[in-house]
Amino acid sequence: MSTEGLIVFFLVAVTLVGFALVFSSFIPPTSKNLFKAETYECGIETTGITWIQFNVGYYLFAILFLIFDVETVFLYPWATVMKELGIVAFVEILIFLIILGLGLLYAWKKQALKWE
Amino acid sequence: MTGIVEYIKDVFGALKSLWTGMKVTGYYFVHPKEIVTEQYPENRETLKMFDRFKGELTMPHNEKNEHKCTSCGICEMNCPNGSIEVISKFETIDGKKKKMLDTYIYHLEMCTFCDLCVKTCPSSAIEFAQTFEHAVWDRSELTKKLNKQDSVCSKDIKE
Amino acid sequence: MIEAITGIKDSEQEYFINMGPQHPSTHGVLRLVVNLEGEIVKSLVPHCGYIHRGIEKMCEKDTYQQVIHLTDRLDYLSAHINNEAVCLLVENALEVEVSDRIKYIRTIMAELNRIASHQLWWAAFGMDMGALTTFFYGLRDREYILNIFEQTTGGRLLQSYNRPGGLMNDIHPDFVKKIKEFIVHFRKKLPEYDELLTGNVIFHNRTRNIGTLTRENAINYGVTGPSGRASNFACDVRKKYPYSAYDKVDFKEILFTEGDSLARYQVRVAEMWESMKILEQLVDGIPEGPFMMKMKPVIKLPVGEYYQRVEAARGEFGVYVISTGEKNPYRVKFRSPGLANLSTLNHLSPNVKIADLVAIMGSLDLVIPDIDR
Amino acid sequence: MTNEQLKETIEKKFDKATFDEFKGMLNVTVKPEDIHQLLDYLKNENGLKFDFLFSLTGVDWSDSIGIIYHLESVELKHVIAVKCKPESRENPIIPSVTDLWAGAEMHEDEAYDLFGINFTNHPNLRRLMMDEHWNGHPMRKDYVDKINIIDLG
Amino acid sequence: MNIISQVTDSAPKYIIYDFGILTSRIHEWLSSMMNTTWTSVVEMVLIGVVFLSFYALVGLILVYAERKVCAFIQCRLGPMRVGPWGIFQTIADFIKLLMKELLITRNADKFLFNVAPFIVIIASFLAIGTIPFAKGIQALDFNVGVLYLMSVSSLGVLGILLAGWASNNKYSLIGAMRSGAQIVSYELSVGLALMVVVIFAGSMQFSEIVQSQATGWWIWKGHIPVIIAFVIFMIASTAETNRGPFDLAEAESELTAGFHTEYSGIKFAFFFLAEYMNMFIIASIAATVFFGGWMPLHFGNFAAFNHAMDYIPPFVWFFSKTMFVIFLMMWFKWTFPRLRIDQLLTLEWKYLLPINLVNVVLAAFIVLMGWYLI
Repeated sequence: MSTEGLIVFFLVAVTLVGFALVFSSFIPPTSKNLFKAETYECGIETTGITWIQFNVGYYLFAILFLIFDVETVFLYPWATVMKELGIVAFVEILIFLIILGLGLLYAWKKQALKWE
Repeated sequence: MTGIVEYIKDVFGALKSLWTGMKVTGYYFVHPKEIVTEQYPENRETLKMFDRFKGELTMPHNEKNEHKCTSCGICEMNCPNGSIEVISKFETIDGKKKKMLDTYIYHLEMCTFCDLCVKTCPSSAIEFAQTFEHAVWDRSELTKKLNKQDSVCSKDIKE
Repeated sequence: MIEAITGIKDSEQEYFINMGPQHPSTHGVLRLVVNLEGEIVKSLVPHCGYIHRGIEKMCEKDTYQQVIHLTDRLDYLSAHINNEAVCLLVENALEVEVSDRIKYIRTIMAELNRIASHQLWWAAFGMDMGALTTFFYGLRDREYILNIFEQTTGGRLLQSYNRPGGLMNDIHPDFVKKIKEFIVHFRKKLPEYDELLTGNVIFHNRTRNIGTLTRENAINYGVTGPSGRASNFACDVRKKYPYSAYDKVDFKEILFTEGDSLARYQVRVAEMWESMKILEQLVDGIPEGPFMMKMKPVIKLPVGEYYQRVEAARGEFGVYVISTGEKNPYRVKFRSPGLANLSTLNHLSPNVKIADLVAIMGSLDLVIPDIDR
Repeated sequence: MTNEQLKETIEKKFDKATFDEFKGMLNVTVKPEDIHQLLDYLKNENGLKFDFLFSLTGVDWSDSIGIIYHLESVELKHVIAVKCKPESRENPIIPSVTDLWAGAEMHEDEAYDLFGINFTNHPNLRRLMMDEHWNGHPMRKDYVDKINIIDLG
Repeated sequence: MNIISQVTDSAPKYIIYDFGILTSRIHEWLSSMMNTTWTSVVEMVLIGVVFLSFYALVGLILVYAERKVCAFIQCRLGPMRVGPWGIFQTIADFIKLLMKELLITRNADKFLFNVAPFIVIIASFLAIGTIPFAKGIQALDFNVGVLYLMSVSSLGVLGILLAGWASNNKYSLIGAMRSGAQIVSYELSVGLALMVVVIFAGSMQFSEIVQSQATGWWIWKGHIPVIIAFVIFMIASTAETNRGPFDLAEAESELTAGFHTEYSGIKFAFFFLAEYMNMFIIASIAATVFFGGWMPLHFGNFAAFNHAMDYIPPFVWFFSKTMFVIFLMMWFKWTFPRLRIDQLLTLEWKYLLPINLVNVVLAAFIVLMGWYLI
């Protein structure tokens, strides 16, 4: 049931949006105006181009995120079976988390967790 | 170690300050009596403006269709925006030529409600009414003639 | 890739963004051309004049009574205080001594106006920071003051209540009662302002050490009012050159040393308390007397130059008049606190984030008609 | 310092300046070539310390167009007005005081915009209120604009 | 009813209403009428229609609820005109938005600009399928339910990113970048906070997590670590849904409207709808995981009380818990100022993440020692 269900949900969502968009692009009244298609920037024409490279300041966070997100995925199977495995699982994961925590602490101390 | 203590203090202090704010908004959520909304078009009957509220300029007439304006033009002179135009005519009454008001034009769209006209009028012929619903479809509707048709000036009318 | 399309080197690309004239946080039609690097502001150029009405030029054609209604429209949130400045100037020039009743009522009105202005500022500042609820709380309490204004003067925002030589009307019989009611109400509500914003950890972090203005710079840029006093610049005209009834009341000049956005915020909140103290001292003892002194219908100032300073809600408001003895002033200059406060934005903005820029602008409390005139 | 003392102090250094007093305010009038020096002196001299420029006003005196600086000393609490009247009415040139008071920048922009006073050494002289391509300087007494201004007089 | 009487003898005592029986009845009835393929087709269409109408209904109700809640918090009445107490206001708004012209700015990336609303809606729609509304009413019951939900719900931010980028508007772009930073951070905290309950429940399947709370909700049974996890989950999930005080991607006082500045009409409505649906999903997950989902409230040995509670239908339990959490989120939004982008990251990386890691260890330790209530 689950996989087919996924497809059903996907299709229903697409139909919903698609139908509304089609409806909305035919039914409502439209008017042609050159300035309507202007980019909104507080009523002033934009200067320069929008899509330029600029420093968003969270590159390091993105890398850290990768590390910790993978770690979370690792932790989930452990979390599921934690109850059954008992002390062994606990000690093992403690070591794992301490290493990760040290990593975070290192990043913290190295000012990687600072927006620049 | 002190670092960790500080850290924990930070967290709890922050949570406490957030809770203080939430108490205020929570209080208002459960006290609907504090609601101050006035439902405007529905409360038209009960809505009363203060006596001195400056809504628009009017020229009171009595039942004999008389007003007090002598067409002296002081209000026009005092108006900073030129929103008053007094057009006068000359009539001969008892052999004497007398200045009479022909049309008193008031531009509501230009008025800034500074009250100078009313305060300087020597015969108290004009005053502010408490109306406030001035929205119209066309700007020209805001130019008003204040004296009524065939009204005459009488200095002794009582309000 | 962009280099290939535009021919501009990556390192030379500048990211300019227009904040305003149609922007929610400029509170009007100020336009800031901000040069950004990611989220961080590199430099900023303010462009004014979108609501320039040439009020100074208009004043040259008006009589002194007619000038009053134009001053309302400068800093519309301290309309009453602006009116008072022109009236004081004319009275000082003609050497007319107004009655104590006029002085008392003017002072009460000015302080009410200051509270109303600060309430609106608080409301809007909270909204700038993203706390939308503050806006309604601030306006709710401001309504009390506007009702007092409306009852006595007939206007809510723009009162034109002061006249050279006195006041337009006598106070309404309910005036004193209503002010007392307001004080009781607002003494209960003002602590809520603190609970909602002042103590809040998010608000605190958003404003502390943001846009720090030193005392030297505050003086150098001519920043006055609460923004100046947050930088420990004792610029309160009410204390320096007491006018109206300010010499008869006891109040503190709020001074902070930090000079950041938080200090500017705290000065204003503290000033609301002080203004309430002034109101309490004055409201019971309004003396009897005429509400309008005898003045000639056409006022002509003696030849000369006059300068009158008052403390408006945003800082020092000055009127400079050159008279040639005519019924119209030859030249009128309004020293608006807003323009001086705005000029610091250039100085405060580099290396802050966009969100901080909004916080700084909010804490400087700019009113655009005041800047543009 | 009283106005008398102020007058004496300034007179010692700037003998070309003219003085008059009205309603308790001392007015000093100087030529544009002295103005920057005088203001520098007023701001930085120990006994004067006029560090707060609270108003910078452009004025059209019909024979000339100039600037009035209103200064106050925060510490010593005295005020003074300094006037500067350039000779040329058409193209008045006055040195900028932005190096002394950073806050003067926008006020000078405004004076340039509305009166057409050119400030030398100004970092970014531009029209503050009017459109960038505006013709003329509206606050001048001889400025006529038939299109945009409703004439009330 | 037949359903109830059947359940009482076979299933454990506390479950009175089992909708699994209802669904299996429908299944039997359908398969008696047609062959297997058609049965499943009809079932899927049924599921689609039911969830679609549910989705729309919840959206309408939540928008109305938000407007009323914020109005009451702000000493206002809120919408009062359309219908009694303005209950049809959102329907009127929806019709208005549907009848609005769709604008596309001249320089926009037209394909991505149109794709963005699809993505946000798909993400929220996929997530809604996993929510257990009552026993037997759950469209997608994966054994890795928690993981699935996290992965799907983080798709939505992709839509926001695309919307901001494709608009070719500087404000939108900054908004999109901010939302990128946000998703990068808060994904972790949501995952780790849910992990605490997974440790206690020993399963990632939502139906089993609910079953494990038959004797008591995890927020009581798991005490300290679960309470900490709940607080963190509330903070992080509010951030995930881009709601105030974390609405940096919109930030109307800074970026005018952020990522949806250029969207009009129904496309804007979809972003709006998705925001509310995400709020509903997050709230129902919180209700399911921390407050026992559709499980009624039980107190230790008060048999009579517990039995009375059992008679309240699971729908009521589920929706009242969800509404409570939604109210909490609204309460946050209308009280706090917005955070700044660097504070947002500081909060996550210097506060939530370390606390969360410690909390996971604490939870594991408590499970190990058996110090939780069973």
